[in-house]
This record gives sequence, structure tokens and C-alpha cells, in this order.
Amino acid sequence: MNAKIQEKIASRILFFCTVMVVLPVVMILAIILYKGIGAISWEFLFSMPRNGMSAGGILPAILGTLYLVAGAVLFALPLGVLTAIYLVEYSRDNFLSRLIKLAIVNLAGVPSVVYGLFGLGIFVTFFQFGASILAGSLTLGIMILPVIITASREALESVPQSFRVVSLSLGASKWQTIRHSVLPHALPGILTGAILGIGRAAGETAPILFTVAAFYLPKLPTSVFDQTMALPYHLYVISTQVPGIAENVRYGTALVLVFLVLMLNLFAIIVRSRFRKRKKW
Amino acid sequence: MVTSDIKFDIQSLNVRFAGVQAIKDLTLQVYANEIFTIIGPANSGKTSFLYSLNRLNDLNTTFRLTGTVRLDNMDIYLNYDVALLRKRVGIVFALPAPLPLSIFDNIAYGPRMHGLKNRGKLMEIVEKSLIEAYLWEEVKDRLNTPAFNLSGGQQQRLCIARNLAVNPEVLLFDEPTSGLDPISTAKVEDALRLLKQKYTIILVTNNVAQAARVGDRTAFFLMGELIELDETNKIFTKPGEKRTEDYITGKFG
Amino acid sequence: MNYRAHKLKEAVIEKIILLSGITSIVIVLLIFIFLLKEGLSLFSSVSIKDFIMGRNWYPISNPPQYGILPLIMGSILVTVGAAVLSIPVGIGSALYIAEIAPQKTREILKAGIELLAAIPSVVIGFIGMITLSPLIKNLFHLPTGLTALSGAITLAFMAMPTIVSIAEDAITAVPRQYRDAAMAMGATRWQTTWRIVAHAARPGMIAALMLGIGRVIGETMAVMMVTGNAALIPHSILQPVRTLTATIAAEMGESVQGGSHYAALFAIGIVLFIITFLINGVADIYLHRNRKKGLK
Amino acid sequence: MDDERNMTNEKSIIKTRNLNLFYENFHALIDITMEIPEQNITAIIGPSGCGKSTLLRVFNRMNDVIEGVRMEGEVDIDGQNILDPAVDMVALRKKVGMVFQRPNPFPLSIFDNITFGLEIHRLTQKKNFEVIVEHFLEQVLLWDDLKDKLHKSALSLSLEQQQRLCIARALTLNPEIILMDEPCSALDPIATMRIEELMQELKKEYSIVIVTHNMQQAARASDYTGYLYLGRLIEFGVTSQIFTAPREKLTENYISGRFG
Repeated sequence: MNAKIQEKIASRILFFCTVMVVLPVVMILAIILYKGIGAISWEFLFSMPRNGMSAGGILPAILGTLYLVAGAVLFALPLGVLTAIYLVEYSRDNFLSRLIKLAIVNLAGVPSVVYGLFGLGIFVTFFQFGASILAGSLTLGIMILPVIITASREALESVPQSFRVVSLSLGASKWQTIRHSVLPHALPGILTGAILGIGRAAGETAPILFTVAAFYLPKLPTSVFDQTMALPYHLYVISTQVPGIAENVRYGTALVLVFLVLMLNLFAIIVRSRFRKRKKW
Repeated sequence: MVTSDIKFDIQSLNVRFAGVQAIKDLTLQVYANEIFTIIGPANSGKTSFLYSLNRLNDLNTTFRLTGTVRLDNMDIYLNYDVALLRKRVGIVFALPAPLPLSIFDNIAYGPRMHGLKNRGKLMEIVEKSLIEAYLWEEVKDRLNTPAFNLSGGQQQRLCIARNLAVNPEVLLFDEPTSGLDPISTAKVEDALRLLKQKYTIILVTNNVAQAARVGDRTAFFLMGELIELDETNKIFTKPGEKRTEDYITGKFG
Repeated sequence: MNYRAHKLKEAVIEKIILLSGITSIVIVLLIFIFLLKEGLSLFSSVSIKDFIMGRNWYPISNPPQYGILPLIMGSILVTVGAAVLSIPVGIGSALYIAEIAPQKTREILKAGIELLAAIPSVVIGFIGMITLSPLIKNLFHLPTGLTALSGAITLAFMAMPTIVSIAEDAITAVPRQYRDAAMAMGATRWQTTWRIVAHAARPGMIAALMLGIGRVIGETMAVMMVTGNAALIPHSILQPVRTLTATIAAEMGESVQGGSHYAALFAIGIVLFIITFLINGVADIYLHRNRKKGLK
Repeated sequence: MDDERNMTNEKSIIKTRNLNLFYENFHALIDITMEIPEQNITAIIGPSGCGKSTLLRVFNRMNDVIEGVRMEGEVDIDGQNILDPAVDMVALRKKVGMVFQRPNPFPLSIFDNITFGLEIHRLTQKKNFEVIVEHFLEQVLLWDDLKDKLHKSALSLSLEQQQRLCIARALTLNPEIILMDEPCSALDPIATMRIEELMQELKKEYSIVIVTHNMQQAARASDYTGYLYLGRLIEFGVTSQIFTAPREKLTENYISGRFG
């Protein structure tokens, strides 16, 4: 059968394509794990760097990333969820809503380094926050805004229309309906979006280059107006800017960063699939 | 009939969705405490009509309406509080639509939205509503279990009870038994007959025989127009219009 | 709560939500305004033509020269290379995941693709720098492995998750009724996939490609780490190049705030912003077309 | 139907014996044994969820697309058990055409819709396509309306035209049996009537099995009727008998509109 053979060949080729996509992921992760695991120790995770960052730990970079991420989410989550509520529940299909959607699409496509420029222009210079955790968090927050909006929109749209109709038909107001009959059921989806946003913020380097990241700081930041080190920037620095850093320190740093980001993503994937299984509609 | 008995007064109602006419120049009255049934083939405007009465059509952004709909002589499209309207005019949908909550919380949902928080009072309302909807005996021991665990027929009666809990005056039914088996259908129909003593009932059905069984008056809709409206037994024994006769004898639809 | 207070509360909430909704537009405008504010001053000393078409990028020589043609060529070379590598593979694997893989495998593959999307670009750059570029150096007997080719390969991986997941969405969104019809006519799965499904999903797949390319053009860290960063017009894919994004990231630290170099880097930002704006806008149009067709 | 035909006189084209079908753990079709006569219209009726469509989709193995479906028993078409794992699916589906509830033309031109089957099965050379397209469009009475816009998208047609096009598309494979899954439920009364007329024409050459939720349609348009309830075949017989003198109480309840 000609058609049958054709089918066999085609599916082999497509399978091979898929392998080409997935295999490198596995390889990258395997290499990092294999070469980096040796560097991981109590001291590496919880102490300050020493000897021009060639020894000691990466504590300030880890903490800095956590601060930045927390700030970004504090800013982006409420704003993103409210925007999604506006788009799904309030807006009609008019010029304004189309403009907002276009804006979101374009925010999602703005190169991360342009966010860096923007953050430098507005937060560091114009508002005079200086290179600081505040400026960096806000820049990252704006960058992850489209991620959170999109995930929240999907979550809200997946709530069956009947829940809204039922609530309204019982005489509940619009906001009551959203608050009691829509949001609770969209929450896991929104959470997933937030976690994905966190993962993205934790791994990005370009937006923080000029807004917050420090090459090396001898002490931990004490306020939101301080600079801080951050994991991804630290990895960039020790792998390209400082010669003579031991390989396992670089791999160790990469491992910590990847572990942090992937755990967040894995967590998001689990939350989502749990939720999909549980929901009955 | 004296005017005070008129619950809904609809005058030259036209409904369009995205420019397409769903209801054409409709004028009719619904009396208090009757079961008013509406029959007709798919796309004849039955559901659009029903949704005009509690303004659920408003959710569709392409919806346009002309004409007047009066409830107890007040125009519901003129400075009328929509939430209050929907509280007075409850609706039961074709498919049972429980919220993903417990049986208790489903029924308490409406009263809570209207500001009632006292658990004891809520319990009273839940019990009373479930009794009225003929569900109490079947569920009284498991009020805190998810409503999704009920059978289709039970879910549909739960939806009726949920409406009763906000003390409506009119109940709209949109093909409420189309997904149910004969026994569940009979139970819902029994509930309808008893409910009409306290409530005005407007029933849309695609099952002609159901209209004949439970309706006091029956209206036949076709392509958005009211073809005929009369006492139910007259519609089914000597319809005035050929098209009505063709429909109820199954020539089309 | 009494009736009027209730109404008021509703109205206030509605206003807050509307304001939040508008923020996105405001942010896009702000980004553009601030890029212009910092970047426009360059054009008082350099003409737009010299900026775009100039063949020399010597920002710290005296007098400085701000021609970004080598950077544009670098970006184009790397992007085209990445597109050539990633498009067939990406579409192929989207078809496999959506149409052929069994349910369980599909879930795992999709999670795998998501993980790839999540790996920070600096990590991919790091791995590319350490493993890929020595490989290329030895393979082609080059003085350095940090070339446009290394950049293209690295970026192809980074575009993959975007291409695969959006194309996969488009394929999955093709109504089942088309598949049913083809199957009921005795078409094999491949005939159905190729003649009907891929045809119906075409707008969505085009959007996926555009967004993938948008991602590639905007990528910064990985590309900076593996392409060698030589701001010269490349004659071969085996030469080092420097992209628009990498230039900004690499040089902003050395520039003086308010100086012409600083302004030139913002001007590059403007160029990037406009390019990605166009690409994403076009992609969105295709995505919409797909959605409308899907509804039917 | 006023002609009282005796079932045993008809040659049957589909025979099922103790057919059982499960979705995961759900027993969707229970012990169905029936014989569907050749060159007649056989209607399958029953309330929603009774398994009508599932049964129809057994006859061309369309249920196979769904994961977790398991079948037992026998279904014979032309003396071959089509549940046999070795059965050639392509040949089966050429023999058994299908028309769906919602008209589902491909998002291609009218012309390409008709030629799709010819191309994938290489039934004829390309130069014959024009003649064939004309022939089949004429058979479903679309030719006069569409002959000037054969290269327009099929999705631009009215629902009735789309459904006719889908029928024509099924006919191109020269099937013996045509399965119709509520083919008129998306159409208005007049279009419904015209499709029913077309079915009467088609039954001269093909055997038709139609699933319908509209009992009057079954009564009007079919020669034989089977009543399905909760996965069981309650009654099967000549249509006039089913509708005037059903043997089973359940059938009577359903056709008299006690539920459904």
C-alpha cells in the first residue's frame, strides 16, 4: 500500500523532528547537573563570594534574585489579573479592547534588552531610583506583565459561561459574580501564570543589566534603593568577564539558576495538571 | 381577566442579534399564576424571548431591543435595577447548571449575594427551597456534598430550588427536561404544577406533548413570530393556523 | 449594604479595573517615548541614513562613527540561520505532538518544550559557549568557534518552544469535524494531517513562525555569549558577528549617560522596538484570522 | 409508510451479533443484534445519550479515533466481520460513507472538496475531475447553483448547500452504504424536506442508515426503524409498525412524547 508507506515515513520524520527539539533539552540539563553537582555545598549556597568570586559562595546572587522576583510579582500580579478581568469580563469587542490586546501582544514581543533600556530611562534616570532593587523589580515586573495577563485571561475564559449566567440570573451584581462565581475557579490558572512569570523573571539577565545588577558587592543589600547581585548576571559575569574561574563554580552557578527556574516551572505544570484533573466542567 | 392579573405585558417586542432579527413584533401578556408554555422548532426565538424577560440577553453585546416589556406595569428596560429584576424573575436552563459548590452553598448562593450571612437563616431557606422543589428527602443527609454528584434530574430540581431561595415571583424554564429520562421528566413536571400556585411560570419546551400535559396556555413561535396563542387544549385540538397544526403533528421541526 | 452604597462600590471597582486595563497601552507608549527621549538626540549629529546604512560602528574612536549596518547584518544573518534550522524542525515536531503522539507522550513532550522555554537564556548561552563553539571550531578548523553559525544554532533552540507551542495550538484548534470527514472518506492519518489539518492551520503556523523569529531577533544574552561580538559586516556564516541586541547589552556599561554613544544605543533600541512591533503585529493578524476560521 | 413489507424478504447489508461497546468502563452499547436491509432507509431513534451516534460510528469504525473504546461481538458487512483487527480500514470507509450532523466541508474550494476522495484513493486521472465533479454535484442538485463558483471556498455556502456538498463528497467513493448522523438538525424545515427528498432518490442506489432525534422525520422518511434506549436496542422493525403498534412500552412512551 503506497499510502501506508507514505504514512510510515512521514511519521518517522516528524518523530525525528521532535527528538531534535527535546533531546538538546535533556542534554543541556544533564551536562549542567553532571558537572555542577560537585560544586554544590552548604558553603556555596550560603556564603559570600571570596577571592574575586573564584571561591566562596553565591549567597548574595541567590538572595538578590529572590528580592527582584518578589518585587516583580508584587507589582505585576495585581495589575495583570485586573487587566485580564477587564478584558474577559468587562470590555466589549471595541477599539479600546483591541488596542489593549495589541499592546499586550507587543509587550510580550519587546526584546528583553529593550526593557532594560526602558527601565534605565524611566526608573533609574527619570524617577531617580538609581540602579536599585526597586528599578530592577519594576522593569522585570513590566516584562512579565504579559505572561500574567495571558495566563489569567485563559484561566478566566476557561470558567464556563454558565457560572456567570447562573449567578447573574439569581440577582447577583456583576462584581459579586466575578468575585464569587468566576475568580475562585480561575485561581489555579492565575497562580500558574504567576509562577511562570516568576520563573521568567528569575532567569532574565538583559533587563537587569543596567537597572540593578552589580558585578560584585561585598555586603547584602539593606533597602530597595540598593544595588544587588543576581544569579543570571552572576553567571554571565563569571563565565565571560572574569578569567580564571574554576569550571565547577560556573557550572554550579548555572545549576542553581536552572534548578530554581525549573522547579518553579515544574510546580506550575503540576498545579495546572492537578487542577485540570479535578475540575468537573 | 382584569389588568391586575397581568404579570408580564409585552408590546411590539423586536429583538436583534448582530442585526439578525430573532423576534419580530411580538405582543402578548402572561398572567399571574399560570403555566405559559411556548413551543416551536429550533431557532424560532423561544429562548431569546425568555432571556428578554430577565435581561439575560444583555450579556450578548450584539443584542438590540425595541418595544416594551413590563413586569407588574413597570418597564424593565427603563431605569430598572437589573439585579432586582433577576431576583424577581428566576430561570432554569436546559442543561442543569449547578455551580461547583456543595448542595447547600448552591442554594445559599443567591441569598448570600443579597446580603444574608446568618447561617441559621440560610439553613431555613435551604430547607424550605429544597422541600418546595421536591428534593429535600433525597439530599437532606448530604447537603455538604458537591452538587455535581447528583443525578441529572436531581441537579435540575436543585436549580429550581436555587431560584426559589431568592423568593422570585416568576420562574422561566428553558426546555428544562430535554436531557432527562421519563421518570425525572415526570418529577420535574409534577414540581411545575405545584409551583404554579405560588409562582408565574413560563415554560419553553421542544417537546410538544409536554406543553399539552402541563400548559394552561400555549404559544406557538415560528421564525421569531408568534403564530398562535390560546388555551392549551384549544391549540392541541383545534389550532387556528395550518402551520401550528403542521408543527404539532410533526410535519416539520 | 444599602442599595446606593452598593452601586457606588460597583462603580469604583469598575473604574479601577478599567484603569488597570489601560495600563498596558500606557506602558507601550511609555517605552516608545522613553526610547525616543534618550535616543533622538543622536540624530542631531548623525543622519538617519548614516545611522542605518553606515558601515562602521566605532563608538569610541575619535570622531565616533555610528553606522549600524554591520549590526543589522549580524542580526539578519543569525536570524535567518536560526529560522532555516528551526522552522522545519519546529513545524514537524508540532505536527507530531498534535497529531501523532499518543495522549500520554503528548503531555510529556509539551512539558519538555515548556521546560526548554524556561531555561534562562544566559544558561543556554553558557552551554553554547562551552560545548557548541569548540565543536564548530574543530569541525571547520576555525580560529574561533564564536561565530554566526553558533549563534544561529543556539537561537534555533530558543525559538523552538515558541514555534512548536503556538503551531501546536493552531493545529489542535482545527475543528474535529474536518478530521472526522477526512477519516470517514478513508484518508490515512497522514493524508488527513497534511492535506486538511495543515492547510486549515496555516495562518496559525505562520503566526508561530513570525513570533519565533521575533523571539530570535530580540534575544540578547545567549547571542552575546556565542557570536564573538565583532561589529563587522560578515561575509560568511563562519565569521564572528555582533547583533543589535548584543551591542546594547555589551556597551551600555561603558557609555556615558547623556552622551552620543548612550543615545546611539537607545537609537538601536528604537530600531529593535519597531522591528518587533511590526513582526508581532503581523503575527497577531494571522492568529486572529485563524481564530475566526476556527469558529465558523 | 403504507406498504407492509416483511423483513425476512429483504436482503440485509449490515448484520450485528451481540455487539457490545465500552468507553473505558462505560457500557455504551449493550448486546445489539440487528439486520439492516439493503437499499432501504433505516432510522435509528432514541433520546439523547442513548448511543445512536455511537452505533452508527461502529459501521465505519469511526469510534476507533477515540481512545479507550473497546468493542465485542460481530458486525458483518458483505460477509466480512468489520470488527476484525485485520480489516482494511481504508477499504471499509470507501464502502461505507458518512454524512455528519453539522455540515463539515473541508476548508477548501467546492471543487477540491469533491475531488479529495478521488485524489487520496487515486480513483481516476486528473483530467476526468471536471466531469466527475459535475456528475456528483448534479446528483445532489447543486450543479446549477454552483457551476460558476466551483473554486470558491466551500465554507461560503449556505448550510443546506454545505450538507448537500458533503453528501456528494461521500458519493464520490462509490459507497454501498451511507451513514447519516442527524443530517438535518442544523437545517430549517424547508431544507430538511429537500434533503429528505434527496434521500429517497439515493436509496435507489445506496443503503442508508440515518440517526435522528426527530421522530417525525423517522416516520416520514425511513422504511425501517430501530429504537435505542440506554445502549440497548429496544425494538427494531418496519417503520409503520413501530410508530402505530410498538410492541414495547418504552418505545410507545418515547414516540408519544412522554420524554425525550
